[in-house]
Amino acid sequence: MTFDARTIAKDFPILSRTIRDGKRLVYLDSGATSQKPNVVIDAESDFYRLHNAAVHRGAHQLAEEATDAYEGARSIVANFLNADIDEVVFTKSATESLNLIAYAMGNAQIGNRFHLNAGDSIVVTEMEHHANLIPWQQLAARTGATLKWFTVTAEGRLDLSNLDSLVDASTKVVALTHQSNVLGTINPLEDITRRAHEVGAVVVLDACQSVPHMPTDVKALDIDFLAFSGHKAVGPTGVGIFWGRADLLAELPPFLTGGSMIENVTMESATWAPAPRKFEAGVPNMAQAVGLGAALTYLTAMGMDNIHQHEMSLTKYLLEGLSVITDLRIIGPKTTDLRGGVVSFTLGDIHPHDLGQYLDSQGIAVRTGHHCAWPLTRKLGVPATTRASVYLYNTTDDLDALISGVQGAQKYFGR
Amino acid sequence: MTFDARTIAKDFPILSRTIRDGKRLVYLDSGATSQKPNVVIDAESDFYRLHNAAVHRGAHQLAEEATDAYEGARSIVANFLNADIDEVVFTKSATESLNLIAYAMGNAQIGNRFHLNAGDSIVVTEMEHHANLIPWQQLAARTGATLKWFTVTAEGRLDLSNLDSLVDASTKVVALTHQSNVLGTINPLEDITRRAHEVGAVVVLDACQSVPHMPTDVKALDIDFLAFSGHKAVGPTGVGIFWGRADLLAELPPFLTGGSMIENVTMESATWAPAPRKFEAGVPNMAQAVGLGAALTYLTAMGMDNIHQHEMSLTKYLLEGLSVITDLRIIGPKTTDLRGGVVSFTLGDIHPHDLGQYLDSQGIAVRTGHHCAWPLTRKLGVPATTRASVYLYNTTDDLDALISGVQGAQKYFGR
Amino acid sequence: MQLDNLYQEVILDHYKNPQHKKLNATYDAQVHHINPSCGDEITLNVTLDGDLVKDVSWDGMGCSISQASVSILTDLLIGKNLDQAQVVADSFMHLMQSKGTEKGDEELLEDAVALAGVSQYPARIKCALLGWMAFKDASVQALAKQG
Amino acid sequence: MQLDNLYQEVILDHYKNPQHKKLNATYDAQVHHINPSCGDEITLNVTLDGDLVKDVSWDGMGCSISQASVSILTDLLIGKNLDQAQVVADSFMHLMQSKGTEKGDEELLEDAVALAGVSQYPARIKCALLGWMAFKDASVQALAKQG
Ligand SMILES: Cc1ncc(COP(=O)(O)O)c(C=O)c1O
Ligand SMILES: Cc1ncc(COP(=O)(O)O)c(C=O)c1O
Repeated sequence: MTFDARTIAKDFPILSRTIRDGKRLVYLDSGATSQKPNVVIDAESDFYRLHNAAVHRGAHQLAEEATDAYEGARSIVANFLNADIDEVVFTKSATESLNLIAYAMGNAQIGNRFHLNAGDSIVVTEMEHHANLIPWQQLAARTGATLKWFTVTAEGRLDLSNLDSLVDASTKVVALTHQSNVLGTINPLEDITRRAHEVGAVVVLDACQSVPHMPTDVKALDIDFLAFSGHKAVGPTGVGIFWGRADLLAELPPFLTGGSMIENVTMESATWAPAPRKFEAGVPNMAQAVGLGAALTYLTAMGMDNIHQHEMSLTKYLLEGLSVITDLRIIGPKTTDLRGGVVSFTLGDIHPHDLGQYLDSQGIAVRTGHHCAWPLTRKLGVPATTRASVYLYNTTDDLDALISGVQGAQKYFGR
Repeated sequence: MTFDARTIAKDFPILSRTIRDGKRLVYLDSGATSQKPNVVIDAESDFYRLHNAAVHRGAHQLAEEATDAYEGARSIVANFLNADIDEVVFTKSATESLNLIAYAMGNAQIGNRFHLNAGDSIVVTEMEHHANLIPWQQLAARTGATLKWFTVTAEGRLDLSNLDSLVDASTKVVALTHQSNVLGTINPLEDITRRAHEVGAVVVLDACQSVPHMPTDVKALDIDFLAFSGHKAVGPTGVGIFWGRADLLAELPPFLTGGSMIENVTMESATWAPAPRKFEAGVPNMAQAVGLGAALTYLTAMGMDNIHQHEMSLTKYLLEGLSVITDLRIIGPKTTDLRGGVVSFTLGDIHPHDLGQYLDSQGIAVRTGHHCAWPLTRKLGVPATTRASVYLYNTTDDLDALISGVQGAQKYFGR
Repeated sequence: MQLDNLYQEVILDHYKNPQHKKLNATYDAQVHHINPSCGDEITLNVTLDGDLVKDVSWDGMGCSISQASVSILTDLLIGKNLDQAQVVADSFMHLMQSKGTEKGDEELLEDAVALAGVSQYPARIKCALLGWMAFKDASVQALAKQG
Repeated sequence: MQLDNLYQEVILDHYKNPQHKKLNATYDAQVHHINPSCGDEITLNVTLDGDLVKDVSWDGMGCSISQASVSILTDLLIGKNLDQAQVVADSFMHLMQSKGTEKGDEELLEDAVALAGVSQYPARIKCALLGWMAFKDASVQALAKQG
């Protein structure tokens, strides 16, 4: 099969709707959330129409079918990540996944390898999304551990020059993003995972912006935990993934407690089921898990390598197209070297909010602001940027629209 | 409009499918999860097909529409509960809602009214679902507070005789279910809320089994917090509600942290947006919230009073029908006085699991086991029961099928 | 085009030539407000003379709507007493919530009626209100200081 | 009807007349296992003589499948040595996972082939395995005690 974004776009019903007085929708905000193909929408609906029942809890046929569908989705996710099936936990979002690991570590008692106290440190980076920063701030505050971070260079790369001093014997966890949702920067992980494991720390990867866009192999990455959101990977809203190495999940205390995650319960106390059940309290987001399964199956059919290549060529096209616009400044790497299809920029004195509004009037959807990475945008001296982000359904037509939209905005606000 | 369950059942596509070699589906497991009407399934699909975008985050038209849909759903929920709009928090489930309040209290610092320590107590009941028991066990363990509970009488009622001694000056929170998911018992709240407020405690109501089945007015109930799950109220999976009184939500620390719930963020620390945003970190379960809005709109159109009356008459019919079966023992109140449409029973020596399996072979879906209320079933000496639960789409035909199914099982296993 | 309702000439003028955008060294109250969703920030100083708004000065960064709105505010409110200022602020708030159905009282709101178009863009209303919220906060603080 | 595959006569017989369902007062190892999803519980005692399974006794409550399965287990495994018991247990496990495609080796599994139908009911497999898991656990413990 040859990869054709124009054909692919037809699978996504929203892409044929119009915006503001009949303009074609040019959707360049997949970094915030992706659109959904019919197969995903139908997978959710079909679950409700045909198989809906509480999983793991009933002896009746619907419950069996629902359980099959739900566990089938888990095995799709496991295959997609090259993980073992029992290592895959369904959450509501990457945000929950990251809170899960931070809170679960906070629940670890003395003697548990995840237990933290005053002498310990947690290492993050200056380019984290709030979802991979604040949970660690809070964990540090609760346990007395120290929060440290890698800084970001003016080019938008991690400064790893102090890797060996920053990640030291006190480090219990290194949590970082695989790809920055502001800069597009892809972080090289090898040195970091090597150093982290050398000192006995675990590596938590925020893969929100990478899993949807490139092949992911958790074993090859040599990481310990990973989080991503379904809604950014052509999947439904309301579902995310928390993955962890089996031996670590066995030792990690639970986070949410309640039904279905227990082994035994008395009025006084409870014991836990093995992973992944230990981490899935309550009737789960079954239809959304099934929808995510359909999403990853769809992405696999399109080919994650193809998707990545397609996005790389779009990114190159966009970087080149934007580079000729006066007063336009790319925030982040200027080449496609170790970067993904998220492109942030500023445009002279035109505030991103105004630029975004003008683009919207042309049917072009981008995101403006600090992109939930406020410490980063502040550090770079650009409290707000305009961000275009591409996905498998985008074409150079979309980018041409953006480029001329930006030029149109310069005229419009230059009057 | 007259209330006609047969007509209503046509709105639920799954109810016209067949089970095990062409048997009509008799769904009597709504206590575990309810089925979904077309309007709910379509509301979710339409969101994806037409309006999907990250809420609160974009200046473009889709983001505006998504925000309108999401906030519109919030106002539907608020109206449904007679709550103020900013008091309604979307979670993934009741389980998350109950963990939210327990963890948030655990996050409260000294000086905050929710702060707990060794001298304090938490009061629950022996009839709680694990979701409203284990989070409090864990909070007690984390803070040193003492967990206490109301016991349950042989008739399946709360023993409130020691109300004034159990709920005393040390009590910080009283958490209990509105309706037992095992017994059907509806707990009278007036004395409990009065006493709790007298001693300065807050009342957390697990309304999973009541909100879907009867009119709910949080102001009239005089409670402080409430939790329920969308999936039990003809809504989508993956969405729940946490409601709290505005003044209390203002003081309650956040639970999940990340994007969109902040006021300001630096590398070192963060401050919080006002409620409900403070409690909704990350891109929310937008399509599911919209689906829940459609569900509550549907229930409102059917009439919560009608639904309640319909279920009461079904329950009466069922209790009477079951009462003539030899060896059948109802676990819970034997009349419709202060009880809902959840009916648990045992059947001589036939184990619930076997009975459930036989009923399944007849197309009848019930639940068997401890129903995630293990301390209760143990206390009552019935480690497992068979549970039938009714909803607006059930008819006396369904109950006739159950009753003759139970008799059939007696024959089958009596051979 | 509909966008012109939002970006009226007056607004772009104020954006390019913001009024009183230089913090006065002396003031009765200083506040710092933030728009958490887009990162816009404003620092605003208020000086009262009894119940007279003697001076408002500010600094900050933000979109044309937020910057123009505070610039217009300074022109409008300096020299009014607090009661009058409240009437103006209420009227402006009302206009912002009108979802495009109102044009605004030009007598009262003067240049601020140019912001009427904002009410059709829900995501932008908080931009337009940033300075007004800051003024409200600062004037309450300044008044409290008088005792 | 399909249900008859699940509830074969042999199973109901064992349910009504469970074998060795009375905990022997002496044992090398005692374990208590639970099925957390339905609340079934079993206590199981194992006595070894070298590597010979000398005695297995149990008590517990549960559905006909779980009770019959452990009852059948006692008949099957008492008197076998641990290696043989392992072969039987592996074969039984394999049968349970066969999704209805296999009938089971009657030579080896004897009455336990009556449980073949369970493999078509995924929710019931853990019922059938409860006693077998308990036996595995207990025999490992008993063996460890021999040093
Ligand atoms: C009384 C009660 N509380 C809490 C829950 C937990 O709800 P969920 O599993 O949807 O989070 C349930 C249902 O499972 C319930 O019946
Ligand atoms: C890098 C990164 N991390 C975390 C998140 C949080 O994901 P969600 O809001 O879906 O939980 C996002 C997206 O918002 C992101 O881009």
